[in-house]
Amino acid sequence: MSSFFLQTIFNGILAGCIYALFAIGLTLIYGVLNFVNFAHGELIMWGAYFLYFLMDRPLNLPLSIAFLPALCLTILLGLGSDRFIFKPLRKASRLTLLITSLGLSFFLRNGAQFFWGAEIRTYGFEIKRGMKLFGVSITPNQLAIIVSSTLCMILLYLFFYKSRMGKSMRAISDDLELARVMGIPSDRAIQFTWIIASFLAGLGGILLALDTNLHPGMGLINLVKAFAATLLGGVGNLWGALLGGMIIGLSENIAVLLLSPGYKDAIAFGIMVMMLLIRSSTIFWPKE
Amino acid sequence: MRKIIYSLILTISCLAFSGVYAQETYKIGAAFALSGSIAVYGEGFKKAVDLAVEEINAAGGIKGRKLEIIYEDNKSTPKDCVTAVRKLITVDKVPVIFGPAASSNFMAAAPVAQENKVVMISAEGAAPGLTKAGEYIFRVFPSDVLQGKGISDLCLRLNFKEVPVMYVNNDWGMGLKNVFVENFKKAGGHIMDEIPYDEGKTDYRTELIRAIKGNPKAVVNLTYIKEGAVMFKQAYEMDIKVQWICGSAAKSPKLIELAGKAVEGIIGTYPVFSQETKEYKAFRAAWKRKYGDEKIPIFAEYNYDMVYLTAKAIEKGGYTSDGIRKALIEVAKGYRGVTGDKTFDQDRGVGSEYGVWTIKNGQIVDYKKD
Amino acid sequence: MDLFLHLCVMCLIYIIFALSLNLEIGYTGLFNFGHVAFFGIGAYTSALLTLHHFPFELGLVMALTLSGIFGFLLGLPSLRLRGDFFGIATLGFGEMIRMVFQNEVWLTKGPMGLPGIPKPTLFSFRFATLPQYFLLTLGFTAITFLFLRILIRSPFGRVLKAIREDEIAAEALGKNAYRFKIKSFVVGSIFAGLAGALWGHYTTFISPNDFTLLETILVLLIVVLGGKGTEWGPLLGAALLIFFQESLRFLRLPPEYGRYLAPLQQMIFGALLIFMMLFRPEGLIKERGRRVYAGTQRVE
Amino acid sequence: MLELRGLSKAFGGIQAVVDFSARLEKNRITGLIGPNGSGKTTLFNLITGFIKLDRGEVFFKKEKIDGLLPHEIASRGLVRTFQLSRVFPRMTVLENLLLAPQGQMGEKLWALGLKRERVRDEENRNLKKALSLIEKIGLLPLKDEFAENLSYGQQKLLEMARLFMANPEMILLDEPTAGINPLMIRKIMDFILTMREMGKTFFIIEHNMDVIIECCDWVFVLDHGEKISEGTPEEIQNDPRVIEAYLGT
Repeated sequence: MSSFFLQTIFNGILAGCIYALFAIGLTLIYGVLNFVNFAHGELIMWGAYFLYFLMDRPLNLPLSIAFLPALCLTILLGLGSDRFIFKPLRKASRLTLLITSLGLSFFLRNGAQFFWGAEIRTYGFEIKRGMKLFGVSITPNQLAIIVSSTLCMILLYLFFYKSRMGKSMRAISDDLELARVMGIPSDRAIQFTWIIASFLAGLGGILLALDTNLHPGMGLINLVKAFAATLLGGVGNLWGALLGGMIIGLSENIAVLLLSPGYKDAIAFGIMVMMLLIRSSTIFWPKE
Repeated sequence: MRKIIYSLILTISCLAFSGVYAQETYKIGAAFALSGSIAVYGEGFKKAVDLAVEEINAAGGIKGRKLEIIYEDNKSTPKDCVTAVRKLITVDKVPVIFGPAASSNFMAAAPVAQENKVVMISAEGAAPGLTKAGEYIFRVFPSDVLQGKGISDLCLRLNFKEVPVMYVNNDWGMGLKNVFVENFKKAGGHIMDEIPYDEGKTDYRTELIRAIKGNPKAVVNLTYIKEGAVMFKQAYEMDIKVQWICGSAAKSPKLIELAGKAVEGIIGTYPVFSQETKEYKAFRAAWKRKYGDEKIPIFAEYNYDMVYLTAKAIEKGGYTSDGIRKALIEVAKGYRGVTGDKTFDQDRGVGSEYGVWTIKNGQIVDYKKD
Repeated sequence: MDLFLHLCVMCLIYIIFALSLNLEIGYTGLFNFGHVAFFGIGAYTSALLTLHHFPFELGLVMALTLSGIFGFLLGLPSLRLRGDFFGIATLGFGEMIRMVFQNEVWLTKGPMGLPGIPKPTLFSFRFATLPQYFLLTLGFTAITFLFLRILIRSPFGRVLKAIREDEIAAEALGKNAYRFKIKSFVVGSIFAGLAGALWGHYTTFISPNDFTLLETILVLLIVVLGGKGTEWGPLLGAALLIFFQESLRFLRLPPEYGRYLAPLQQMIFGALLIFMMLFRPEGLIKERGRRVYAGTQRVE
Repeated sequence: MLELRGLSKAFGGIQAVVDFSARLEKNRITGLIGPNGSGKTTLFNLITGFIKLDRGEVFFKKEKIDGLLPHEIASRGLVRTFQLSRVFPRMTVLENLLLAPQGQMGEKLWALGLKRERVRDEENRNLKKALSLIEKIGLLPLKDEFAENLSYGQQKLLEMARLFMANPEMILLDEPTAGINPLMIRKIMDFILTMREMGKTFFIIEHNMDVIIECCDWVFVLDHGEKISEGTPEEIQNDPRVIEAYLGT
């Protein structure tokens, strides 16, 4: 029983690592550009599919070579969506942006379905038994997830606390009041934000797909979790997003053991709605 | 953006005009899942139907007229099934329709066919109450009432008296689960846990952990191909060693393609028909001739039989829905198709034996107790 | 002809659905992304009651009542949220309701869906055939349209518009924005429930799959495309989209391309949404100030 | 009319308003001046319930109104405007005015069905009043235009007309003459004075000393959230503390 429990916790942490990568990107966009990007989930999914595209026929590239180009393509997608869609709407209301990003999300999701179909795909690596560690089985892919997401966190820390660009981005993101005073951030800061957010989304998507599978619907469902994590950690707060991701990952995995598994996804939704309602007193009336 | 949309629209219209118009044919409607969540299956069904049609037409058609299938995409949703069937009935004016695959989709569309007095046939719907809508609704696939009992019998035969059951949380999974649980309990078995899971997810690890919580020797997993592939792979990675028992929906080469050695040794039931009959051998040979391989997709045989039965019914009863309805029952009596005896019972369904399949060395083979 | 009537019925149901959303989005400025939940509640309530041999009249009334009650209960906490967070909360709510339909098997039969929903009988007249059902939905659409029109043109509707334009200024003029928003949300939910009930009795089969995010996007697109905050916009939007969607069937594509068609169509929907936001956010019909007021001519 | 007792508010350690007490008499125009960032608008927000008080009490017509919601305060007859014009941009000029009357029967859902006659009569009455008002401010040709199509000055004027329509007992004006041309300022001042004739009470934040001198009976001076002086406009003009506050330390 205890090893089941340990395994569950491990699965939770694993999921949490990935949710955190998504949530940080999401919250960064929110912090700097001040809107909720529904299409963020699709960056996750396209990141994974870009890698699939490069590794599949006819290119047949090995993972080590295809990995970076796939990330670059994801970043291009993120930058492209900003340049052609969100930039012209820079001064539009948040709701306009919300609907636009919902439309973009829908477009991209079905785009993937158009090219690759609705079925589940894998990168086609041979399946390996996980190694046992204290009764918990860990596959090499899962190890890669933990290592690379930790690495990402360290890099992010260095960027946000040591570089000037990072510091100013953090300032804008953390403090919405300041952001309002400073007006619209510079194009360079916005581009950087998109680069980082798409990078994290693409990386998370690839890691997730390595561990599990690819599916055009993988973006949306993970977006919900990222939302929940973001709200849990406080909108615009980077480290809150990390913590929130972990909590979501753990709680939904533990909940499956206790509740009806049919409601697994409902947990993230539930946390999301609950957080919104609890925080409503602070979210309300911030204008003026 | 605008350019992209225009060019896409242009592409569609070009495709549209390339569609061939044949004349003086017997048209049959087919509301198949060409897109959406179960499109994976739809493609295979279509291949089988096309094969049968080609054969019939090559042999001179029906009374000199060729058979033509009008495919309508049902997008795997109940809403679009209704629209697709309505379109087939009112625009193409077909007297007979090959219905949607998933039981819930079929059941959404069946009342429309019944109401308009158009025959609708299912070649893969397994839900027990599928043909309830009325006398125009037929099935050439055995009901899950039989398969649920088959799985229960299999468990007991292998001496698994306590099992948890996992199932896809949709109409098919749940329907089968209910019949299985009912039979299993009646026979003295104990259900340790019931674990529904959503379709189309990528991570089922926690569900798996919950399934093996009580250290069962075997787990009944009523799964599709996609979900099964993901699950068995993850079970393998987590080193879960139980005997997996599945239904017929997972029995496909595609499962092995997706999950590789993780599915070695799983077993499952399926409606069995002898592969030694001359009908089956002829079918397999014809398949190989047309498609160049022997990877016969799941339920292809039933679709194949469905076309032949319908053709015979048109020949005998004429090209009207009432003619077909009455003739179907007559021509099917004692008819031996690829999938065996197709005589309809009073619910316009067919019976079947159940066999056990397993995967050995990457091949689907009949299970033999060793 | 039957297909045309069928499409008309679908179109009319979507018009009711879109009109109710337009009250929220177009007139009150509430970006409800979970509107499909109330559509579902209406459909399930009426279907379950009539399946248990209650009369259709009761089923319909209960469908509207329950949609309204759920609208009230959801609105109570979430309408305190700022616009975009309200959108996300409703999105979450919409999905959660669908999961309830999917998992509460004792009530909804879960994924099996509810087959055999009886055709409605209203005051002992049975709307069984397609033309009859068409007339029934036409009647309900007309009632919805006129009711919402009276509402929107009334002083009540005026306050809703003021809240959409500037909530704080409306408060400063003594309008209880929160309460007006709840009222608008409840009325919107009730009419979404009506659309759902009509939908369920029309197809005679409902399952959780009918109430996904896709429906929300479709109805959102109808409102945005047609012109939010206009009386005729949702009608135009629904007619355009439903007939566009179904006209693709007549392209006679070779079935091999079927796989591409559904995603393509939905890509077009997504692109259309972006396109509208970028180039014509007000929709095809532009909102205009109404010139004639009750009694304007008489005042002199 | 309005009594403030020890209003205080701090934002994250910065005292925006410190222990502000005052009595505003009926039918008088009271001014509120002070350098930028001295807490004038915050004070207005505190009185009208848009920001919660840390400490203090507000009495309006001897009734305690602190802790009430903005719309509750407004419907008791204490209405405010905002620094930037806040007309409803995508509503017509006429609609903007028709919105203002308090306690309209037609805003109640049930009344729309049950009291149709009364709703219609009330609407006609309001309409008549609104049209004559629009004529008075010279916007009649624009009555069916969206308010967003008006010039800024016209919007301000519309806002004043809206206040007139709302007919509250007391009005808080936040810089009514900021950013508009002298001709408009004149019109707005006339508006204020006419309404005072009708028995209204005013509390005005204003930078334009000419307006203060001409209109106000009494003036409070705020600096760093504290009341540093009060008196008639003439007294204030010559108060060294005020001059110091304006010229900086």
